[in-house]
Amino acid sequence: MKTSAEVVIVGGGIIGCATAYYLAKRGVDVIVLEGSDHIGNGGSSRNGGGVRQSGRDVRELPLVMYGIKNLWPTLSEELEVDCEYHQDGNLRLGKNDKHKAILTKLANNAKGVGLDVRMIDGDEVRQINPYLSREVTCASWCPTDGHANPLTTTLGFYKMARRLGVTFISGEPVKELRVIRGKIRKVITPNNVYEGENVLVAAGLDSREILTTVGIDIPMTNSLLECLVTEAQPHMFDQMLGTAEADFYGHQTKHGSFVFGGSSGLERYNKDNGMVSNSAMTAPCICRGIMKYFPDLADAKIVRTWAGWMDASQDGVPALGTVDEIPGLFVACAFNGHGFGIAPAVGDQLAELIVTGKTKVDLGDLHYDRYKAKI
Amino acid sequence: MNSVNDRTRDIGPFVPGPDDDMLICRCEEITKGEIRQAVHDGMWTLTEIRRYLRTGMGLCQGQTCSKLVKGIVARELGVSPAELEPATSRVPMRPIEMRVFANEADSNKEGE
Amino acid sequence: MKRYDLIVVGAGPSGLSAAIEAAKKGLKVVVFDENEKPGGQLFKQIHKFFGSKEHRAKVRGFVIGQQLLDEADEAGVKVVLNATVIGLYQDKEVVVKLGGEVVHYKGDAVIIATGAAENMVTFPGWTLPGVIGAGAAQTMMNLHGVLPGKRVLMLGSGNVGLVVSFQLEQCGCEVVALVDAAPRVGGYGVHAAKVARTGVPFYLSHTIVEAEGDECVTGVTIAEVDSSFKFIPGTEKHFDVDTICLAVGLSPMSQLLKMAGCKMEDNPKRGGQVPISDSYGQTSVPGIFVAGDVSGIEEASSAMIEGRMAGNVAAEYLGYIEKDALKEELDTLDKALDGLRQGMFAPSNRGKLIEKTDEGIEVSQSLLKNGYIADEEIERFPGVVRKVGVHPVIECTQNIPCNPCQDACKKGCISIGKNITSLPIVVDGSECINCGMCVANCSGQAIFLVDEDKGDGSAEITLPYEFLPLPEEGTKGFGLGRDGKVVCEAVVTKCRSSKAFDKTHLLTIKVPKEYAMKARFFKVS
Amino acid sequence: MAERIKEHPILGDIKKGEPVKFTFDGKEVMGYEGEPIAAALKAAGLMVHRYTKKEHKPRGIFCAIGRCTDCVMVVDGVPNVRTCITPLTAGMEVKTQYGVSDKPFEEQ
Repeated sequence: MKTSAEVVIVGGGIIGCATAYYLAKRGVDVIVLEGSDHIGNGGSSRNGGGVRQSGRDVRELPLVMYGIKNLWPTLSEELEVDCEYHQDGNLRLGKNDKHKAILTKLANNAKGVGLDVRMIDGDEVRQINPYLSREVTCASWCPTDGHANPLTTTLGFYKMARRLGVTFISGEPVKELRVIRGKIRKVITPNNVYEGENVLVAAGLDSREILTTVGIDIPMTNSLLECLVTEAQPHMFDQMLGTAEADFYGHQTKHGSFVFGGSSGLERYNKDNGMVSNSAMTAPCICRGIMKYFPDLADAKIVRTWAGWMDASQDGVPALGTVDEIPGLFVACAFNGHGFGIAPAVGDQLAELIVTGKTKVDLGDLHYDRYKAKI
Repeated sequence: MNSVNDRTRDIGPFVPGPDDDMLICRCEEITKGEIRQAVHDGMWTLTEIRRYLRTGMGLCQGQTCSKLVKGIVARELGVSPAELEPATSRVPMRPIEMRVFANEADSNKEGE
Repeated sequence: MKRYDLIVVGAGPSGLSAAIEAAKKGLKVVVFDENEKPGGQLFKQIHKFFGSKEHRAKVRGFVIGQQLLDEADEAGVKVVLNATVIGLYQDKEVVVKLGGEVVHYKGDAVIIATGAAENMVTFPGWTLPGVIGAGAAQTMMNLHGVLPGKRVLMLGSGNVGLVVSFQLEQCGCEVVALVDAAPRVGGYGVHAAKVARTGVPFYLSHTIVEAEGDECVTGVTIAEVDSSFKFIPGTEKHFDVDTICLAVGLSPMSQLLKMAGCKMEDNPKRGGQVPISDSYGQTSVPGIFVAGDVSGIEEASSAMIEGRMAGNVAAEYLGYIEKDALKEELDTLDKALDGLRQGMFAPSNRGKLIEKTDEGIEVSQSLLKNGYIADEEIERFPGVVRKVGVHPVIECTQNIPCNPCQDACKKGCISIGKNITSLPIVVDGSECINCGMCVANCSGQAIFLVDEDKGDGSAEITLPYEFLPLPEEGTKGFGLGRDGKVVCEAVVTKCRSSKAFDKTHLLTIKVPKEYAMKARFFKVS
Repeated sequence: MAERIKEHPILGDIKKGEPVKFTFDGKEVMGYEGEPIAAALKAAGLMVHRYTKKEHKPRGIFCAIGRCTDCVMVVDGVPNVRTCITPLTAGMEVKTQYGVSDKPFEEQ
């Protein structure tokens, strides 16, 4: 089995797979180590599929805008898999003045960095999506947002990376990194020791424990996010949806089913029993949330629910890029539950960074060392 | 289960079979050929197959086809079906209307 | 949150048995079942069960179902129907869909007794309307009173395939063929024999090439397979049918256990994915137990005992009985379960080719290949003897756990002995009074009363008959051999029905005396 | 094609609810109240419940106990209703399901 490469990537989620793919495209030799048995088994397969710019922090906006402009439109062709990418806009819904204030602030911030997003009233909302209830009184509307299928996209990156010669090894949980002669070098699992000239840690929440072994700490905590999916329904709409208070978010898939995520308010305090499992009170809560916005969906049947641990950082944006103090080490974690839409751009730019030392999009605001005490 | 799985292991080329158009997943209408091809695309676990193709993600949630899919994937990989872990079972066990799921009974009342 | 000492999921034979046992020990018990009617598969089982008295032998499945329900009621068990358990969450939280709402319950102990699901097999056309599971056929005919089809091909010669074939014929369907890819009949020989003698042809080492039809099934082609299950060209056979019934085994329905975080294993001997559990049903999660088919595919009789075991273990777990009392209960139940797990069909013998009975008699090869015992084989079995006057002929040729026949005869003509799986013998010097109790009580319908020579060149044969209409005295017809083919002319001389016979009617036919040991069924001309 | 069992040798008379009328694709059909919709359709000789979304292939009863979901139809306007476990009531509008709609594919 191959144990050394130019780049060893820790984490076989969409970030790891996309970076591996874009590296392999640039002719780089890569090993990807996935801790679980399955590729894309964390947040990559447990999210609502948003490919969104609006609602994001301005520090990560340039990166996601880059991806939506340059990568998403041709991704299905490139990966030879149907990513089910739809660019039909994002409605972030509000029901009252408080919501309007939240949405307006987000929209103004985004406009400041050149995103086409504006506030619209309830009637205009229902012109765009006639199924929404009268309770909706305002929304932010970003026509260039959309959604895609996280499962096929993640596995598509994996498939193509593998086809280009990337070595993927699953069931290999990384326990330790080692600096050798002042440079990152060894990646240690219970079964093997791998070596790379460069190492990228993109292991979601587990990144913290792994990076700790070389003295790097990225403050993250976990939070249980849950989703549900309905049976296939006749086609209703193509927009991505969210709400000011994050009661729920989601979209109708190409298959016809609706995928909705949401929360109970207790997600930061939930536990698991050794496997990620849903809390009994969340799905009913999400259903109640959705039905207020979409009364017509009350008869739709839920066929599945799932949960996933989110890697939440203190400021809600990822830690991304070079770890200056350890030559050869790179990080990409703390995506805070919205890592899917940004993933192609992250993969592409990280690949560029690893190969050339530079990026097209400035990653300075996402530097791993930015966390400071409040006073 | 968690066993080291080197995805570069040679499982041989995809060889078209005479029954590749046999429907396996009745709900999502996925054929044997699609499942076999997915294995050659690198989908080596039942969870990956399911996420890639939607087998077992339809209305019945895999209650009809999961054993069939398992057999096909195992054969393609040259392993025993018992070595493949089934995809996770998820709530709800049966399709349930959103309005019913949303309607939680008062947990203190005498519920039947 | 609403809390019970014990929540049982599934009101089938194991779930109800567990609930009864636990409630008798003082636990507050609720049973949830998603179906409209309780009893699991019992209410679809209309044949008499095997085993001995303690296993409720010779009682029909649906009657056992009713008995369990009555016992559950008496013990104070709350059985909630139309109650779909949609999830088993952490902390033994059971979420149930009840009508238009979901209710959350906590159980200090939870017993999962969700039974099994049918396996499927693919062939071109397997998704056509008219291709159904054997369970679906049972549900349609025995619960809803609707014929599953008119002309049916059955795939699968295990007990389910055999029993359902017989049930299909009982409600008036024609079973045109019983097909199995295996080279030998998988189920009990007595079940096969009672189907074969009605004229159903068996095609072992055959399987379905294709189901035909555009909108629904109109026909089927089968062909012989070689030892690696490949079709042998030129062996195709076509049947016009409207229904194809699949009875190709069961798998444990263990999803709830996996969901609850119980450690699982794939165990082919138990039929698939099962929770890792000790022999009394304790899983890897303390307080979560399993019983019945969900922990490994067996018969309803053993499911009932497993249920009682789990119920007792749960009672001890929650302190309602002491360890000593538990041990006593389990010792008794262990013995009862051991009794059922003996003989040729014991779980430990699964997949083994058994050539001789425990008594050292060669097993009938014709029974395994054709579904019936050949005329030249039958007389080597100890229940088949020639005598003057009326006497029982017991065509029970495999070691199966069943002994009601020996209790049925008040004159002591039949003996099985201590070992429940031994072949029954006709006791030397005993005197048959032609009461017919043995014929009616044999769950395998394998006992006949024969008077080999009536003195006028004829013989009289009394056989079990569970079909309608009942032929009246004087009805003329044909005697059919064990292979279901016409062997002679026959006339009905008597038709006895009695409450004690429990709907097995005793048809006496008169045939030429050379057919006394050959004719085993009657067909109206 | 199929029909009802008039008298069963072991079960005798199978208890049924009141006879009721319902419609199948607009045509009047008789059934018994409380029996599964699928049983009433089967007794009336109606085999095809739906046509699948991708391949437009016919499907009908398969498991009859609510697991396989092959027998789903549009009942009173709601798609994906498992007819094998949904009790029949008088006046129900039962329609063939095409994909997830009651409109034939050429009208979708």
